[in-house]
Amino acid sequence: MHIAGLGKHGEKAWYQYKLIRVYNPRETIDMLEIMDLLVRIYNIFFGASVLFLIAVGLNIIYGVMKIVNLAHPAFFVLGCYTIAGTGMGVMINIFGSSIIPLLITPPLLAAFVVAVSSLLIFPLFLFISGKGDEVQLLITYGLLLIFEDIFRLIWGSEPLRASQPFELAGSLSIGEYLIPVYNIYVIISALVIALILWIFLFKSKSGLLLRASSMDIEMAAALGANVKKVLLLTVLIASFLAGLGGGLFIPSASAMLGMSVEFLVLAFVVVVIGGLGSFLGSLVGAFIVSVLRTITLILFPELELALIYIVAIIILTLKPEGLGGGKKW
Amino acid sequence: MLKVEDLHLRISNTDILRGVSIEVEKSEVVAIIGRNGAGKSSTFKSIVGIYKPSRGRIQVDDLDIIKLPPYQRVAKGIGYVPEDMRVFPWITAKENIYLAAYLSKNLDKIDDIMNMILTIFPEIKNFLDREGFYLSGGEKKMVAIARSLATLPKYLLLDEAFEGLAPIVVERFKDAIEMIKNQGIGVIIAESNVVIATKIAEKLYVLERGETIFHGSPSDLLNNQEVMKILRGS
Amino acid sequence: MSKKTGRRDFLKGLVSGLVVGGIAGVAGTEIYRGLAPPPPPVREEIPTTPIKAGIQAYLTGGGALWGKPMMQGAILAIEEINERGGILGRKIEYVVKSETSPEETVREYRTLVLDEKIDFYVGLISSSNTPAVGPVAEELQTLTFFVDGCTDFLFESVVPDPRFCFRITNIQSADGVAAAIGAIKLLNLTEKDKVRIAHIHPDYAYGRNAHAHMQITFEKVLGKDRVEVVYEAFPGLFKITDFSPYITEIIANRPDILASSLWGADVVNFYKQAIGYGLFEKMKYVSCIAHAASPAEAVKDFPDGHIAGVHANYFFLYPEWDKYPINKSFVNNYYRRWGTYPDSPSEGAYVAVYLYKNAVEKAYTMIGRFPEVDDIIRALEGMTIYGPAGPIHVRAEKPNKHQCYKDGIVGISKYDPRFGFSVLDKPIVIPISKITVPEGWEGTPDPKAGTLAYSWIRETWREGVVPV
Amino acid sequence: MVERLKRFFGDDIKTNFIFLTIIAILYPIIYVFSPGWGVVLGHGVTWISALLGFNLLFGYTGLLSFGHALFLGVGAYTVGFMYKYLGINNIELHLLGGILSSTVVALIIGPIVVRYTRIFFAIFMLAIAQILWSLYYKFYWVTGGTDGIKIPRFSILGISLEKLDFATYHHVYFYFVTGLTFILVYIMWRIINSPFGLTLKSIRDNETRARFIGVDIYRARLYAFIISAIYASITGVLAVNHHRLVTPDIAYWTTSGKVVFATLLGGARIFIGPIVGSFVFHIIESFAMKFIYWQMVMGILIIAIVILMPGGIAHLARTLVDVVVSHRRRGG
Repeated sequence: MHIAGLGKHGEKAWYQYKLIRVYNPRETIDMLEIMDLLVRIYNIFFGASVLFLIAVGLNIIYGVMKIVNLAHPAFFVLGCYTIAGTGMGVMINIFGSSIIPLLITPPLLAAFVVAVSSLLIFPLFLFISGKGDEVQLLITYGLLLIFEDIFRLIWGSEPLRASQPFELAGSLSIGEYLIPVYNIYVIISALVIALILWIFLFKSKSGLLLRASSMDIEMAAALGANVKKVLLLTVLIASFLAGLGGGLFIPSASAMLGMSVEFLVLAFVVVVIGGLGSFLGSLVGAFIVSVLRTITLILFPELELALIYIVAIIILTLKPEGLGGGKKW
Repeated sequence: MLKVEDLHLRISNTDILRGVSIEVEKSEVVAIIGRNGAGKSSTFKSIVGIYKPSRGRIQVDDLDIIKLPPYQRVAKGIGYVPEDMRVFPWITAKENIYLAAYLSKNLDKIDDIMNMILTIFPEIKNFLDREGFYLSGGEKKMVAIARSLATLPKYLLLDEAFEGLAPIVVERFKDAIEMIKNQGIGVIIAESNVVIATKIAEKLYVLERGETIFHGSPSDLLNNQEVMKILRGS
Repeated sequence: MSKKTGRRDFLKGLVSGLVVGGIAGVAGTEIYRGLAPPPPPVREEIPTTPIKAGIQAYLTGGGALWGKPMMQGAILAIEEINERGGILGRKIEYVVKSETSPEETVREYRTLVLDEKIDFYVGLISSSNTPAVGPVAEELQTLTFFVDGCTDFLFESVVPDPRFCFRITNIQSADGVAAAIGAIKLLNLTEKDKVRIAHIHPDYAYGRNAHAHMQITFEKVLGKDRVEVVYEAFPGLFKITDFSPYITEIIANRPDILASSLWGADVVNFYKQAIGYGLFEKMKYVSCIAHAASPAEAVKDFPDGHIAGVHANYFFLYPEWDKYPINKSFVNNYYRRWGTYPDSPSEGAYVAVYLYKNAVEKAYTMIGRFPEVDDIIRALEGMTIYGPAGPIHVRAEKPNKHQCYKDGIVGISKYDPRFGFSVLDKPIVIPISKITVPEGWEGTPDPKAGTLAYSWIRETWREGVVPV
Repeated sequence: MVERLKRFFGDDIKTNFIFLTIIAILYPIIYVFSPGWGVVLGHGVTWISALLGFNLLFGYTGLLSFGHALFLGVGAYTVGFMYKYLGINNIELHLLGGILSSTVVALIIGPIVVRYTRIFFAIFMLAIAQILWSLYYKFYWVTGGTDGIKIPRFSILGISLEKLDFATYHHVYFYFVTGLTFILVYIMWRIINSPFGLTLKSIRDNETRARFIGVDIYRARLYAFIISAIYASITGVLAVNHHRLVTPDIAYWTTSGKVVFATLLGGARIFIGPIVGSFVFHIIESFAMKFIYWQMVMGILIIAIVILMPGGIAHLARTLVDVVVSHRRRGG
């Protein structure tokens, strides 16, 4: 059998694969099934990492400011666009194709850009903190719409990619399996970010202030906390994390208009499952949503989206504060 | 001296305060008496800066603080213990105190502060590492006062300090207030119970419908039938 | 009656003669010489007011890879016509609106007709949108050229007897069938004992149709018991940015081929991520559509050696430029105007505008005044013109009345350093008459797949025989 | 005089009827000049029912539902299924079906969700709405997925409208819906000014006190929830008969956002608010859609309106009357 244009490596793999299937079915299949499972788990971790990076910022903002920030995923997408639209090109000009700087600098650049941009809309956050839920929902929804068109205005309407790090990092072959190295990098980075964030929140003075403010910001103020500074810190941290997430995520996907809303829907479920305003909840929730998505894709694809909402509702009914322990962070 | 003059406050078209005036010296215990809704808590919240009065003056040692945001008033020496204590529930008692010291930039003196607190409330040592949520009412009260003391205030506002406490515990707190007073701190207590107030305070103010209708010594008050009648609510 | 038969005979000759041999056979120096003779001298005053065209295209989101070239194709045609003095001396103006979800697309369409008062309409990519707009177009009685939105449902069940709607692109069944036949021929699948197939298609009319038509073709041509479906997934259109869970599932089920109709941003995301998982080395990817639009962006470094479909429509390298100058000049003009190479949606929109022009001129020669909508429609029905992709014919009778037909083309993906992106190599041309429901066929749509083409293939094709 | 004027601008049933009558008189005139804006008015009148229902829950009961698209979706898909599987296109049967199915849905989820308030209620409603949305979206062979279900023109009392031309059909639709809206407005007015309505308001203003004086809060909220659901589903039924297309969009959370915004724009807590809001919202939306960057225009408008006009149009009108009257009095 002739396969046109496969390239040497490809053709070899194609034949190898056929040979294994034909001559040694029993043993290899067991091994392969284990591998399938491992790759699925690996995928779950990747999905959870991305969701965590979005949801944790959403949670921090809700925790301290009591705002369900519908525009938060737009921060994440702004990070994506910063890199896919501009940043990656700049980085490649500077670093060429050396992989390490291309892995590290884009997320940091994105985080910086997003955090600085969040300063511009900070007065709006200041305005809505303490206002009614409906006002907060509408204004952050308005922001989400504006962000979408800002992306279009600056970077155009076509999907943008920044896949160089993804491609340069290549794939790791385990047996006959290939898994992209970049995704491993994302998982590890998310873990490191979670760890640093945990240390900040639970071991630092500012972290203590943030946690106390999330419990009772008025009292924190009566004890001498500058509320504006606390809120600023909150928005900066949340947007920094979102930018970091966007910069990390984008090389493995493409920046697309309308992405914010897709992520909002998922991040929102993460937050509901994990518990509003809970750090631990973001981790738990991200993981659960990722597992649910993978399972439904295998077993009942029709329920892919419904199932995560059903789980969210069950958790809301049984434990309205979420699985992450609610106010405890 | 903490001096409140002619304070007016309006919240959503309702007059909450209509000319409240209070004076507190250092090392003095003053009580503000009034029925529920008379405006005691609102007066406190106006002094702390949670509410923005429409008219009037608030001075700490001849310095006008009415324009300052709450966190700057703390630096000027206003300490506040709200009615429901509002001890942060998910951090430990120690962290509550520690945070207050950090916020008022007294972290370098944290050892002295802890000493002072432990002399006034030795019991606190037993539950320093317990989270606020798991403290009993009396314990919460101690932590709330200790937390406020950690900001090294000149004037301490205690809203309903003795509400819901057993008589023995009330005695315990009376001693504590005495000790705080002896540190040179002016203590203002909002209280609806006339008996307790007259026992603790050297000077009394009576609020009714957002107005100061009486000020003077405990014996003056007990002799003033008119005011006592209002306070009894008849 | 005799007139009808005459036309049908003529068409038969046309389709089998011109269409099959058209690509090599026809040469013309001037773009678009319709079949009609040049117009006679003016008999009645032609208004000088401009003709107004409405264009509706995806301008944002995952569909922009298609919407933008479509808009550019239409604008290029309008500018060319205006440069040469317009249609019968009338210049064309245009308004652009954006294509989004069905509901909003319909609303924008209404605005174009009711407020902008357009004379004709060119637009739409999505198969969700054409069935939504189609009935509205009939109701508002506006001459409407759908560039794409190729679902068989449109002219089979939604608007079975259209007056005002026309559709330029090849019908979906032709698209899916062409890709499957291309795969069978190019990958020599007939030599295999058993073929394991996985499917991934966007979750709406187009993806569902593509799934059905590719599957039935494989089953018919290879034999039902030699085909095994191991995995099927229908991710939402432009809803997924991370395809890794799908990719893992596909690989885990070990198919020989992966049949797919992902398009726009979806296909870009999918293949980029799939490379990382080594998907392309484990199976053959059979796409009916990946190379059809914005190839420079959509399939920049697409792996070599897979089945590259172009929506059974057009790829700018074919018909070969030296043998078919119409295509060469179109590619040149388009590149000069927009800086990119034309693709299936731009060719479609371009042809749509010229169809309108030719129909107006043809009607004018017959009635001697600037034609009304009905005259234009009469002129359009059964018309054949030469577009960049070769001859294109407007069907006049049911089923699929007002659907346009041209030969399908499928090839193998190959990176071309001249262009810097993946192109279509070793193309095979699949005569449209062999893969689509013939005019006048009286069957009923298949209850499961919902299309006539499905029934037609199931009932009339001989199992185990490659029809082309 | 002043009091009467003020009442007229807020809490008088006559104002609502006069407003609707003016729109109904203007409609054919506007349609002649621009059929597009006529269609926009059609949207406006269609949405009044849902906004009234939402306002009963939000403005009068204090429950912010961020998932009202749920009931619009129920109404819409009831119509879709009735046509697709039973071939029914009688609008009166559609309305009946919508009311029945939304009552059933409200009875199933209501007892659970009305236990929650504030943001939890909002989230709960959102999550449930999203479940139904994803079912509409994913079960392609039943619901048509994103392609939706196409329905023909409806018939009234067995009279088919299929043969009418476009303009006539739209007029028939508009006046049918306007007539229906008069009835719906009147019923809602009676509900809000009944003892039940006062109960709701007392719960909104002070839940603890209401409980103290012996109000069965749970039951009152549940009833309000069901009424609200029915009103929203009526808009669902009408809206898809207007578009003649049932798609999951109508059940998506952005639709819920529209409901919230339109109500706030008109003025929550004020009876006429949703009625004014429905028209103004659709006018604003159509205006924004004329721009290429319409999302940005819409976003800026939302933010500006929420910040500058927190009480909505009805509140603004009332304040203006206040100012003018007091100014005149001082001047005279």
